[in-house]
Amino acid sequence: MSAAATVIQLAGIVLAPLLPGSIQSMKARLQGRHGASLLQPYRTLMRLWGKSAVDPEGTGPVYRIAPALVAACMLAAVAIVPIAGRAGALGLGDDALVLIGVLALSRFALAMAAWDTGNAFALMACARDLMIAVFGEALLVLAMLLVALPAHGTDLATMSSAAAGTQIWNGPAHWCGALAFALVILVETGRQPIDNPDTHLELTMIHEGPLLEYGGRDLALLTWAGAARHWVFIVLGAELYLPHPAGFAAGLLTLTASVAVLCCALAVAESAQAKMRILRVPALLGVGCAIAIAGAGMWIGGVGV
Amino acid sequence: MTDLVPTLVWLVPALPLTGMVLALLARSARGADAMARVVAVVTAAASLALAAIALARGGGPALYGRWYLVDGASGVLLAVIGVVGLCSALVSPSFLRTSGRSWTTAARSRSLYYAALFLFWAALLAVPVAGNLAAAWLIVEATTAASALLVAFSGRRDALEAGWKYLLLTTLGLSVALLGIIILAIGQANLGAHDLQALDWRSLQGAAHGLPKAPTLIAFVLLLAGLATKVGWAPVHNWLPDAHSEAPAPISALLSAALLPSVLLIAWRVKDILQPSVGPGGTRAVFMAFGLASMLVAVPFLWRSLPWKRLLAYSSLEHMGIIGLGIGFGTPLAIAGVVLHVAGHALAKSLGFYAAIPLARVEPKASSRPPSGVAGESPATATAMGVSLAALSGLPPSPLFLSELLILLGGLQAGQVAVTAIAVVALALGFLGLLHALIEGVVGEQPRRRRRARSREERPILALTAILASGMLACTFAGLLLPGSAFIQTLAGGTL
Amino acid sequence: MNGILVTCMLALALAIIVVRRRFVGIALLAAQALALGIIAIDLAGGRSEDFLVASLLLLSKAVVLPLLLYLLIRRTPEARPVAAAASPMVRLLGAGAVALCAVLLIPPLGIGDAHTEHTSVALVLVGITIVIARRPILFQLLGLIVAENGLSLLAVSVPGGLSYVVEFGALFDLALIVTVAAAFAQRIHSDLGTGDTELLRGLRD
Amino acid sequence: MPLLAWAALAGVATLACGSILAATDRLRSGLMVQAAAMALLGVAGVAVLAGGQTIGAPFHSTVGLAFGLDPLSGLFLALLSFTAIPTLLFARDYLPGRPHAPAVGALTGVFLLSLAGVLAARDVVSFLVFWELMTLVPAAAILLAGRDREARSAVYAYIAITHLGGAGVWIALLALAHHGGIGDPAAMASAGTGAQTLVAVAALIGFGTKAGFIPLHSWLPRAHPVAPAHLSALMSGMMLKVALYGLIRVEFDWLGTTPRWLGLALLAVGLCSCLGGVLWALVQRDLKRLLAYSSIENVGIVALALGASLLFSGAGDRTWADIAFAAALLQITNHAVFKTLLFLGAGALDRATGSMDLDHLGGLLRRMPWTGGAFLVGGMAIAGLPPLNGFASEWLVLQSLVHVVIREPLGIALAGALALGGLAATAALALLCFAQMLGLTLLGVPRTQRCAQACDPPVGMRAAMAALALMCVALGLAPGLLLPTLAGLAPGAGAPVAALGAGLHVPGSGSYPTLGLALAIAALTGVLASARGKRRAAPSASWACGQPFVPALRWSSESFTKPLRLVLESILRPRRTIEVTHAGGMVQSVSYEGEVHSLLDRALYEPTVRTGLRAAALARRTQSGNVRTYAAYLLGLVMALLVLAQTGILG
Repeated sequence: MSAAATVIQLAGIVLAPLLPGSIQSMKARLQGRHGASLLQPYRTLMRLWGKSAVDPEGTGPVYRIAPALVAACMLAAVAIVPIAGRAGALGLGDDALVLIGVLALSRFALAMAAWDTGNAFALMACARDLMIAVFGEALLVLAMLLVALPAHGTDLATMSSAAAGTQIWNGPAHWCGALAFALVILVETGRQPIDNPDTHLELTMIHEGPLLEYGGRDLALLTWAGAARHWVFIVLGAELYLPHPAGFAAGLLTLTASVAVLCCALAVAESAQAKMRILRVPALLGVGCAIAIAGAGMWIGGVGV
Repeated sequence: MTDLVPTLVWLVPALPLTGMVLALLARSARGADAMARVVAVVTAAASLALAAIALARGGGPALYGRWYLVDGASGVLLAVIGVVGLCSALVSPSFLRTSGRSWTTAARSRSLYYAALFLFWAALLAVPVAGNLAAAWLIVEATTAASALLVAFSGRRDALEAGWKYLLLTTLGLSVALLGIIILAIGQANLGAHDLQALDWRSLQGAAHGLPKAPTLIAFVLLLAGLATKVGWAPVHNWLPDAHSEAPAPISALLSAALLPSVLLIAWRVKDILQPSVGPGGTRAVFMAFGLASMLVAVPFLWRSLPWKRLLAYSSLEHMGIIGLGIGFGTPLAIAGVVLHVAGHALAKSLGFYAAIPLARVEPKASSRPPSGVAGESPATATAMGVSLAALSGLPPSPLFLSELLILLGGLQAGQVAVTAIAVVALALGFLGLLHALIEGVVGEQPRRRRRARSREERPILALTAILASGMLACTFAGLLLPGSAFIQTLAGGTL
Repeated sequence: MNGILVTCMLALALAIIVVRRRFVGIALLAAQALALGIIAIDLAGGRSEDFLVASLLLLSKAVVLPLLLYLLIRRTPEARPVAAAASPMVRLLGAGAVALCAVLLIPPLGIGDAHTEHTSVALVLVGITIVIARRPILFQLLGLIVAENGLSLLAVSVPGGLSYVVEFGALFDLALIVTVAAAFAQRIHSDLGTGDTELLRGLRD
Repeated sequence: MPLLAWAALAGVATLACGSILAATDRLRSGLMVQAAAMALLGVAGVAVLAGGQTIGAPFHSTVGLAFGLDPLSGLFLALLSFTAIPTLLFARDYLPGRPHAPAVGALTGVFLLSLAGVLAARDVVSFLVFWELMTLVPAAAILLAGRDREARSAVYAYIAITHLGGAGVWIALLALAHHGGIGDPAAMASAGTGAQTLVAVAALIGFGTKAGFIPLHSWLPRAHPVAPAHLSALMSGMMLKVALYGLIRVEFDWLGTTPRWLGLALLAVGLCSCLGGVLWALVQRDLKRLLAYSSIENVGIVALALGASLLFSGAGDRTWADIAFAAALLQITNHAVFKTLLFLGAGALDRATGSMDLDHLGGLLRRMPWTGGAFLVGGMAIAGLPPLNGFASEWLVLQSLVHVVIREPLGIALAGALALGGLAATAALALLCFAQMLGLTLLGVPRTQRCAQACDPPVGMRAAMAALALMCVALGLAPGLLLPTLAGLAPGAGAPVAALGAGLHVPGSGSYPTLGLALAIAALTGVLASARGKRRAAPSASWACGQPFVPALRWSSESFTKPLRLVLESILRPRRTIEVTHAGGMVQSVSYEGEVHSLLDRALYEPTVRTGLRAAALARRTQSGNVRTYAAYLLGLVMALLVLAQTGILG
């Protein structure tokens, strides 16, 4: 079983760009445009891989190593996320908190790169990203907590199987968790209303900002990393916060379905509302935290279970 | 050894008295100085010998005579008074050299100074060995007259004011104390004891159970109120900062390091002898109240940046409070702390006052403005000040650190948790003031246009610092042996 | 008859607190000492050494000290009388209240004569009150001596008499103190030009 | 007497010799002798820790000096030597040429001696002696190194606050000694709740002040920056830890039964400390002050773990109590290592550039590769990034908090949830803070001329920092080897905690395979970096909307934390002054001045001090200078005593 899970994890490395691609095309459809195809991200990656990288003046090894480190972190993250309640056999464990640490490392690497270029826009975007991450990380941990409670631990595989079945949805706790994690997905994938992925105005960029200076294979790595980030969080959301059966095969099917559902949801959400003021975001995430803590309280209090 | 005691007991006060006479006869300043040195050394030797005998007896019973009583406590006091008096006499010449005008002509003033100094010293040495309450009172009253003259020695208006306040207040206080003594005498007379022996510590102790409670209690509180004035316990301490800051530095040292504790000793003995008839609760409460009051009252004054000697005076107030607190606790640990504290405080405080002599050379306005950045001009003086203040604020390895620790432990031993906690806080608060003085005074801003001390001038104070500091260290290590020793057990059982 | 004299002593002390002129104050003190001396001699009865003490007491307190003080005021002339700290009535009432407290607060001390006991304690306290209530340096000194007189009154009325050593010693100390105090008074007067202790406020925090 | 005791004694003696040697103008050799001494002590500590036995005297409550070592003191002693040896090596090249260098070198030895003394003290007197010395010696050294107004006021605040708080230590220890509770939990358990509460509260205040818990922290960011680098390293690295040692001793070892509220109090204090510490850290411009604030944060994390451990042991959950305790000790160890490293690095940067102002540094990684590299490692470690050691302990603390929520009743669980969220936010804030610190100091282009010409320090200093950086990596790669030992140190430890080889594995967690993760990330990074290829386009200027990238466009510390300042305006209360000078209707120049004062200083400390001084001034009126008033006091006293006597209050 876990071998199969591993295979799918490795597949995830390849499949990841599908997610942003599908979201984009779906968005185009919703907005009545023809839009690019699902495979557009792959084309972009190919093109970038062919180009030569750029080193702005005054940058050093940190700038050069950063994209590789970011991509490596995302690879590790993909290898940590279990598939259909089965942990991978790549020996990186499957602990939620370790996953958070790895993501933090990638974020740090980008920030360092931004500081190395000294580019004001990159730094502005990093500052905002890190500021949002302060609240986002608290929200993420608390959301995870809501599944850790039934699973008696932070083992993602156990958590996923603890969240399986319909019984858990009787109480309000898990609903709170789902709500909180929905916000997490918005934050981490950089979707509206938090961030606008297809903006080209430097002043409004968050996740795109640090990529400004990069080109060629560096940019390819970073773009892929962005896609992998989608993969990690959408799969996690499907694993933990969408209804799914316990078995592996059935779980796999539901997983595919729920991933698709989530992508649609993201597309809809993004076309539905505008980007919010960045200084409002913390309040939103704070509300999320409150909901999560309330959920935890209800779970421990045994409300509705 | 003990057969020497009767002679020594008379010799010890007699020597300085002869010194007084010689001083009045002295013609030249140089001669007076030389005479003072010789007499001081001899006197100190005698008193230390007596102290050694007293202390060597350890837990043994006290030695009595018709007039005298020598026990462990008097041994400690004798040693302290001997050492401090010796140092004061030895630094006096350098003080007289630097001091400005005095209230008589220069020639007279020096012999007058020495005469008063030796009279004062003699009286101080007589107090701890006095075997009789009334006699002790008479001696203390005599010290008032002598020391008042010395306080006003410089003849400046402030000095006169300080001297007058000192004279008036302490005499009033002592008359209140005498009232208590007479009441005790009445009690004794009703028990059929009429002559002076009726007021011997020993016979009082023997008769304590027979004395009627109500009058004895009145006598006790009157005695304590009166002696408190002389000890400088709050709220009747007001003369103390004035007198200490205006008196010549060597005299301030004697006042603070020798006079206050020896009056305290009288109070302590009064407590011990009257406890049986008055009851332990009341006596302890009175001492603890005086102690806490003094410690707390000292705090706001220490927080102000004061002239050097005035600062030391207020710290004396605080330390007398600590000692009183320890006596009030009365448990063996506390008593060990008290003994150590008396010795350590004497050394540290006198060093501080001696440092004021070279300080006056560096900073002529030292009597009116707080010291600052002395290290720049005179490292030796700064060292002396630093050592003294650090020791006084109870920082390890000063003996006062250990003694305060012991006293506080003793307080818990006595079950006085609340009092102990308040005392800890009061100590910490007082420390803030001393700390500020320590930092600013030693390494603070350096006012411009001050003369640097020449290395020749530095030597004496440096030597004195070395001696007294090593003495303090010795006290600390001796103090580690005190708890549980037979000596302390006897003292805790009663000073007599 | 002793009772009357004792009362007189208190009355004289209260008088000292109100009078304005220093000379009168000294005179009243002398009178008080006289009363004390008579009481002492009376109480001494047949005992020779007590009689000696008493007569010495009389001599020194009623004659020598007043003379000394008189010399002092001769040498320290006041241009104009020192302003009063409070109105005479207030001072008198205050002293009276203090004396009353003494009566209330003092249990029988054991000499069998409550009147003397109370009065002597009252005298000590009134002495302190004089120091509180009077600004002139001389009157503060008088207050000191009044307190001492109160002590001697109690001392001489100790049944069987107090040890003469204590009596003499106290007397000697008093003489010493008063001499030194007189010297101070003179210095201060020559320094300030007046004997007003209100001006002695250089040392404060 | 066993060999170890001899080793320890020899260490102490050598340390003393080292101090004397340093004082007598043989500074370098003196410091090296001190290092050797610390090595001896470290050997003793490690042996005691590994062997789990105790040497020397046991704890006792009577008066009389006694010294000894048990595994817990052994751990801290080992830690002390591991951090002190590099520090001394650093000081050997750092100190010479500074004011009063010999005296400072000697005091360093005395400081180490007093730290070791606190750890080895086995009775109340010696503990308090060395406790006070530990506070005073660095103060003296600071004043020797520089006596300007700032240093003086910093030292005053330092001693004043720690001494006031220290009253708590005195009360706690005296009470313990009185009840015979030193080294004997049963005594306190029988002494009753009243005494226990007194001791617990007093110890929390006393040791908390020295450890830098908010709101008792105010001295820490003042004192650490003014000290010479190696002293600030020891103060922040070890002195705070020794305070935590005292806290652990009293609250865990000697209190007998631990009250529930204590665990919650520790959680609360820890949360305030870690959030507040990191928040104020990231608005500092002075590098050393930033590091000092981050010490507060890390101490707060330790407090969280300790609180969790208390809660678990209160609920009788031995396994998790041990794990949380181990988490605290691991965090202590890690912080000691990387905070020492960072302070030494700051010292090296200061020495090279002459400035600690973040906005006057930059571009130093390439100019000072050794210092920069070590500094980078330390910064990543303290930011809690895998696979370095900071993350390992943080992971354990997070795990214990998660299990507080899982296993405890509702109220406590909610507190745990709050703490969990707070700690997660702290981690993210630390990331922001240290990304900024490293970026401003090491990356980009140098902001001053001296930065541009900076170069690496002598070999000794480099070796010291490299060694500490290696320790960070090693502790990050193999925390699992330490975990069982640390868990075994918990008072009343239950069954030994199983570890997953080098990695960490606690019940219920999907394990944290440190080695595997590190290997994977390193290898992948290497592969991808090489895959990135050598092909380069012509180097270009970085993008600034087409205009040349002039220094005015560079980012400062203010700008990077701007979004956070705006979001947290109500807590941080930033003040800013912007001056715009016009001439002829045109803006000529704009000057911006922004600063963030500590909220607590303004809301708590300053008012308290003002009130206290005013009250004191009022009280001083009693010394009116009027002799008649004084006589009135006497009369009043006599009257009062007579009344008391008559009313029979005095018996």
